[in-house]
Amino acid sequence: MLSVKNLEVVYNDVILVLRGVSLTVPRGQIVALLGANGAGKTTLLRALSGLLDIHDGRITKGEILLGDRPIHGWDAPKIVAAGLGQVLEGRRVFGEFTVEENLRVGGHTRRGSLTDSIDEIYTLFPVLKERRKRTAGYLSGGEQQMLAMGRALVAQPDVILLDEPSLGLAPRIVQQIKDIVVQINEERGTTVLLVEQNATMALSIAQHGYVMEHGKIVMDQPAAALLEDDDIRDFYLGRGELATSYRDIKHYKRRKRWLS
Amino acid sequence: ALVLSGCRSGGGGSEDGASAGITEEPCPDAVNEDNGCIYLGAISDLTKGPFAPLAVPITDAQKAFWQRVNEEGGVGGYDINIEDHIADAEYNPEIHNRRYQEMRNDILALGQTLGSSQTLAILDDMKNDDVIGIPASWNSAWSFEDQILESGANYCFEAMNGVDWAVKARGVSGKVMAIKYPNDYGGDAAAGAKAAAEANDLEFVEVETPTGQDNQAGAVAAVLQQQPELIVVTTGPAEMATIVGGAAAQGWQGTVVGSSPTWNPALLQSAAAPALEAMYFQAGPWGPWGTDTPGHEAMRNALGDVTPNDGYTSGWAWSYPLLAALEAAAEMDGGITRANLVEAAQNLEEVDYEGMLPPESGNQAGDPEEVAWRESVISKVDPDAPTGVSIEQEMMAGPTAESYDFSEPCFALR
Amino acid sequence: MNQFAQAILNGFSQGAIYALLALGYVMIYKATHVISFAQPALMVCGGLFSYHLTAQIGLPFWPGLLLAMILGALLGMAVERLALRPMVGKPVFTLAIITIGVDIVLRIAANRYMGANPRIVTFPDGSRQYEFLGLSITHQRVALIAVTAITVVALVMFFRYAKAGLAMRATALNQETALAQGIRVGAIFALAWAIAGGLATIAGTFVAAGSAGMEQNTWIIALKALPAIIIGGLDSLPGAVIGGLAVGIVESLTAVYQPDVAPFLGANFALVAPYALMFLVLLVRPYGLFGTREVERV
Amino acid sequence: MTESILEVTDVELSFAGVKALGGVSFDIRGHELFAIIGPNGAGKTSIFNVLSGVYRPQVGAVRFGGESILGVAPHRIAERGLARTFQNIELFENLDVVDNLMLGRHHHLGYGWPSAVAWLGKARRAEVANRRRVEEIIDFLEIESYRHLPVGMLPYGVQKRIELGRALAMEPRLLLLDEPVAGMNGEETEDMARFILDIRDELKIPMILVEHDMGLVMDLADRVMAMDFGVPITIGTPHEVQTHPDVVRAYLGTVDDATIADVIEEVSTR
Amino acid sequence: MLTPRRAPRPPRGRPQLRTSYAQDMGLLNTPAKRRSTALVILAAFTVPFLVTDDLLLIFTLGLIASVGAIGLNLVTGYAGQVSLGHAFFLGLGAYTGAVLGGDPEGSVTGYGLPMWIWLPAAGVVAAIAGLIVGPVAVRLRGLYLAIVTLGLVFLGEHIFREARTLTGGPGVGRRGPDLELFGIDFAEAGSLFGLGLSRDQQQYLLALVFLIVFAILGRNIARSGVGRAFSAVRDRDVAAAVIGVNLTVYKVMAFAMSSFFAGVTGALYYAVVGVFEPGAFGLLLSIQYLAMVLIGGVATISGSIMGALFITSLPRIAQEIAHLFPIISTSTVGGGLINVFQFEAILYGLLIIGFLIFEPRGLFGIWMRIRNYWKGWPFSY
Ligand SMILES: Nc1ncnc2c1ncn2[C@@H]1O[C@H](COP(=O)(O)OP(=O)(O)OP(=O)(O)O)[C@@H](O)[C@H]1O
Ligand SMILES: Nc1ncnc2c1ncn2[C@@H]1O[C@H](COP(=O)(O)OP(=O)(O)OP(=O)(O)O)[C@@H](O)[C@H]1O
Ligand SMILES: [Mg+2]
Ligand SMILES: [Mg+2]
Repeated sequence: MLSVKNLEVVYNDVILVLRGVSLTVPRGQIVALLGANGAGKTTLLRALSGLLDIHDGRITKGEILLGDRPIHGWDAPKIVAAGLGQVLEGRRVFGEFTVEENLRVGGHTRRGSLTDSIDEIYTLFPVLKERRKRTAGYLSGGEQQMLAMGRALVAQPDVILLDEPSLGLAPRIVQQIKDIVVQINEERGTTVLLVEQNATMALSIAQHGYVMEHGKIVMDQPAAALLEDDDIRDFYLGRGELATSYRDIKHYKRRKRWLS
Repeated sequence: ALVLSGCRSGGGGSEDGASAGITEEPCPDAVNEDNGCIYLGAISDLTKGPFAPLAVPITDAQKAFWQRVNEEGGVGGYDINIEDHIADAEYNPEIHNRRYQEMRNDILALGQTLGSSQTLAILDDMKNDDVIGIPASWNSAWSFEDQILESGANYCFEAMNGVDWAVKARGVSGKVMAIKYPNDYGGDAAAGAKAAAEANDLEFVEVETPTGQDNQAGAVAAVLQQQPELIVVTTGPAEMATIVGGAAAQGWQGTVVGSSPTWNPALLQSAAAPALEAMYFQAGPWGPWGTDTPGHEAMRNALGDVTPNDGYTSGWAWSYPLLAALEAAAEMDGGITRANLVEAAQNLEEVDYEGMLPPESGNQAGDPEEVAWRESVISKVDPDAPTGVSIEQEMMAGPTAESYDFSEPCFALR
Repeated sequence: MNQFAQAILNGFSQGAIYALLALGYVMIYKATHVISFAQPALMVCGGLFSYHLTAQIGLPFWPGLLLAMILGALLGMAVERLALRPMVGKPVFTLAIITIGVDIVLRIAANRYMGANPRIVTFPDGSRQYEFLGLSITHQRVALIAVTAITVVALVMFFRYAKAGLAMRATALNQETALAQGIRVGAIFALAWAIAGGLATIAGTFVAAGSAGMEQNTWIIALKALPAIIIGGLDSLPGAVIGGLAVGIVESLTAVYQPDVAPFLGANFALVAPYALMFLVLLVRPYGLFGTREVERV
Repeated sequence: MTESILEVTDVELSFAGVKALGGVSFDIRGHELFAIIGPNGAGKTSIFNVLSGVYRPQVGAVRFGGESILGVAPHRIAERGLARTFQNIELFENLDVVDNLMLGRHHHLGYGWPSAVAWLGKARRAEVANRRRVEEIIDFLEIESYRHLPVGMLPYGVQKRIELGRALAMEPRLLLLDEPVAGMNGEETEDMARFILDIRDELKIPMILVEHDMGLVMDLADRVMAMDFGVPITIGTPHEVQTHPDVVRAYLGTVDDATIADVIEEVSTR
Repeated sequence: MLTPRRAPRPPRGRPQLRTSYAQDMGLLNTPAKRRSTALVILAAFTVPFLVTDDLLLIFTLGLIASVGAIGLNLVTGYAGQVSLGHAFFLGLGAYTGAVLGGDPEGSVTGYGLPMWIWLPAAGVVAAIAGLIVGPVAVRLRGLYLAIVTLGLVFLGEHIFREARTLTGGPGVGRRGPDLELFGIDFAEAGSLFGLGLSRDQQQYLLALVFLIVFAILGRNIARSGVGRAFSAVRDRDVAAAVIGVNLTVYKVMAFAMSSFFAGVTGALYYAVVGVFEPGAFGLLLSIQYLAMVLIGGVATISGSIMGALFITSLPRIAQEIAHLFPIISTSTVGGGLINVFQFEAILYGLLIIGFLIFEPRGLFGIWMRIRNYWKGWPFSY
């Protein structure tokens, strides 16, 4: 459905951030993308959704296929219209809009009435319904994150890119987000590319997982296999059985790197 | 080019005042290949400033004037070039100064320096450099500046003549109102109007109005409130039309006397046209474009196929005294030099204006009280005339102007 | 009393021109958060389009105005495409300075066209007077007020019922997020500039139909809309209208009464009265009467 | 135990009719690490905003170091020794790391604009002395290599660390941390946990921690306050709070939830 | 508090490494910066002996304007308070200077005081006005502030127009103060250190020294706690307050400092120009200074200087370029599609547009690129 081949991305003409990334998100699947801060996950998503321009970034090599259409070089609105939606990193709600206006903007590419899809979002996140007339910028951090997620769902995209959707959410809501992702994937057949620091959550619903380091894919395995991987446990899942309390971690650890 | 033209050592070598601005080489594109060349400067307002609409025709007329002089053989073995040193100062004293600095070593005299504070900004340098200049205004203060070679009656006398004429010809016997820009032009004319009103025993009020047709509500209200019988306006055309049109629309009737800068023939297309045709007159230093004198005729021929505008007339007429001074200097010991030109200019007793003005109006040699020219013409709106106005009253000086004690400018510039 | 009412009426009709101009500024601000200093040039060019189409080509006034509006809109779009589009995402003040460059270029070109003579658009039967309750107003002013009212209603409807309204505001708030929602930011910018160009054309046409026409210095009128949009609130359409009318009325009242009532303020205080009003409004409401308050929380 | 550094009594806060806090009371004892948990929108950040003077509560009292800070301007509260980090990173993106931390020392600089303009002895000495303190913090947080980079360009995890550093540079008497490990992976979370522990144990600075990472909270906190709809549900030890049925229902989720079960298991085995 | 560490000692032969914090915070903290600054200053001192007086006048004015641009950069670039009111403060300084230092005999008020009084006084008067305006800035943001400060310009123009005994009024104007310091009359040709100098050479040198002094002051403000606090207020004001920066104090301080710079600039600039009138202090002047800051580079001192020099010489640059197009330059006023002056004016606009489009980071950005390129020289890679 969505495939990336040997992608290279450069910021400001000098900073090479993606160094030949290839990955595939098969139709109707959930694929998780893991990686430390600064690995280039967000950059990859920007490349997919055509938002590099605005950050002075450029694709210098490689290609991106949506279905069989090459979409690198398209501008963002065209990509969105082609059915690819995105939840941007870091709760980018329109602060001066009300909650409801935010949701309506989310449905910009949809024809016809949005009432039904917006009601659907309200059922998923009842808090948003309570706050529908409130100014989005004054919502709490978590509420804004829910709004960002809801806004992306209004458009009912075929493929959705989620950049850390669980950031700053209460455990119960994280659980709920997880359920929602599974639900849209199963009911609508939406294809999902999920970037998460909460690797436990991501891998528990994904079929496949990629790990990124320094702008390269360093691991590419079925999610179940990744969950078993010791390195992954160490670095992404936090203290596995081996680890004890944070209080005991007093030694200086050197970060292990796969490649580079 | 910036670096090259600005190189200190390479700078032309003509830094001593005596020979600056005059060469034995022919002018570029010379009419008379055998003549040397005299370079004149013109610092004007050609693009962004408020006087650009007038300054462009003024400057064009001056180009045509000197071209004609060249075609008739030049002056004292020299052609005159003004083309190469025309500068746009945007009606800004600072830029005016900069532009003067750029040309001060390369010109003999200034064929035009537009604006009062602008000219003041360079006047000391002009004095030091022995450079004389033609002003592009009729300020009463110019009579008191040796460096400046003015023509025609100034705004102050013009306004006096306007009031005197209105009293006589239009039977004005009520209140006189001067509506003026808050600057030297407005101040000069208002002083004249006031003197004339007093001399005629009429009540006088003064209203200051800013530029911009959108800012005339106050002036209109003042007219309606005070109901003057005569208005002496010194604004631009847009403001004058807005005031007269606005006041007339609300029932005011009377006489309006303007001056050359208040008029533009296009106003006859405006909504204010009927009011203007009925009430507007204009005092001027000489007849408008269409007047029948040899000078006007020569100007029309020289300019050829342009849209008539009295900016041309002014630019043309203003240039005569400089020509006269050049001719006089050519006769002097040492021929044409800056110093001789200054001396010639200060001792001019007559200037041949080819009928646009009487020769004696060019007298510079003496006290302003004695020699300043006090006569104006009055024109009326005439849709058939090329610039929309034609002469109503030939050159004359009213009793006020005749007897005015001109021992200092009506409106001091410094 | 009559003088007072007449002053208000005069101010109101002059204010209609400011309101049209203010709407143009607000349109561009709504979509880009930029104050366009090119608005004066658009007004001048718009007025000249009308002049050329009516006086030179011979179209009647209304079709001429309509066609001129289209040209004005195209000019606005061209400016946006050539000078502003390459700057998407750059700081708004840089864009504002670019609009100043645009203004210089367009105005010089317009000056070249105008030359020394004011260009006057003839409004059919424009100086016919209507009298009521002892007040008088010209036919042309009535038409101006009517056109302004129709324009305002049309714009408000557009913003209420078209998606573009919300999309436009979204674009101004955050271009990246707007793009991610599938909003064609470029098209939104073009639309905003087109509307601004059209509005400026109406204003310019009525200015050019005034008693003094359009001349090289007339552009300054467009700056009067700046205090108007601050009074109304930078991003509010009703605000622009109310601000524009308020400026017109305050100006007119000051011009008539200040010389007698408060002569110590100096001659022509009316010139700065709009700004004085602006200061007063901002003391009470830092975002103007209807402006959107900037949201800020940590 | 001596007088507590912070006492919050019956604080109520509403915005145009919306109640964000509906009567919150708690205090900080000694140099404890006090955690606040609760669902999104419960009012945790609002408490921080009240404490740091950004919001002024309509009802209630807040005493910091024995003095009321209601109505006191934020910068004055900061001078009295209250420092915080923010939920959405609030660093000065265009400045480099050193300048960000130096800003944390703003009220320790002790010279005014005249010395700044002249840059004579006093300003120079103060800058050097404060720079020394900043370098200590840079060492402590292991961010040496970023010293002269504009913080806007740095990875998220590093920015969070710098924000902590800026708060530390203020030499606070009380430190408020709003979701310090959100968006971090396991390893980065560990690093942060270590810093937090060091701050408490070595620097002895009391802290209030807001965090949704239950593992971290339960592990580090001395006491926990759980809240919902702007009111505290319970205050107690991590274990007490975690097993409180209301907390589980409102916040953690149903008990059959795998992760939560994990957490509970993990904590109870300890 | 934290375990103290000693500053690391640098290995020998590595000049890039600083051995003390004082060095790291120095005015010119790398040898490359020291070297290039010394070169630039040296070059600046030789300029008057190389170029003609008319160009020199442009540079002189550019150097003086730089100080005003630095001032605007303090409030707008560093502290983020966009001010379109700079023209007002420049005007205030110009008239304070002219009134205090002006000719007591003239038709407008003048007290004939010496330069060492009128120049600082011009700054102080403008700064006091800044102190009064500052508190308004505390309430307003972004474009609202910009337009309100623009209102200040209109108000200022009105006052300058009306105060005719001080300003001469529109269209007439008045003369600036006499330029005489330490017995040197900068308004006349004279000799300095035994060198015969023309008036323009002397004024250039005066302006250069003036700029160097104020550039150092500006730099000091920028690198001290005050400058950091300005940036904090600009980037995130709530966060700034929460870490202990008093927003009101610093916003007001930014306005006052910026106005001081504007005040001295106004006084000196118009003393060199000679005659000036109220119309000079309009919107256009404010915009020009804003353009200097933006084109030079926001929040850099050297950028302000480059921007000011660029904008003051831009008309001349446009003029020179225009003359490269022979078809247009043959017709000066009438005739043709467009005359050379209109072409110049259009070029002026186009240069501003083009410049910002191609290098939005301004001249400073270009300078950084060049410097980065040469940094590695001869091993450029
Ligand atoms: N606009 C930009 N200009 C220059 N460099 C950038 C830009 N955006 C990101 N980078 C750099 O690119 C690298 C990858 O950044 P990216 O945001 O893609 O990482 P990430 O994997 O999403 O990290 P995180 O988990 O923190 O979100 C980082 O080193 C970052 O500093
Ligand atoms: N300035 C404000 N104006 C209006 N409402 C506000 C404001 N600040 C907070 N609120 C409201 O108060 C409530 C509590 O918000 P707060 O940010 O304190 O939640 P929180 O507990 O920190 O949540 P989260 O875990 O999601 O960050 C929310 O419903 C929010 O919308
Ligand atoms: Mg990311
Ligand atoms: Mg929160």
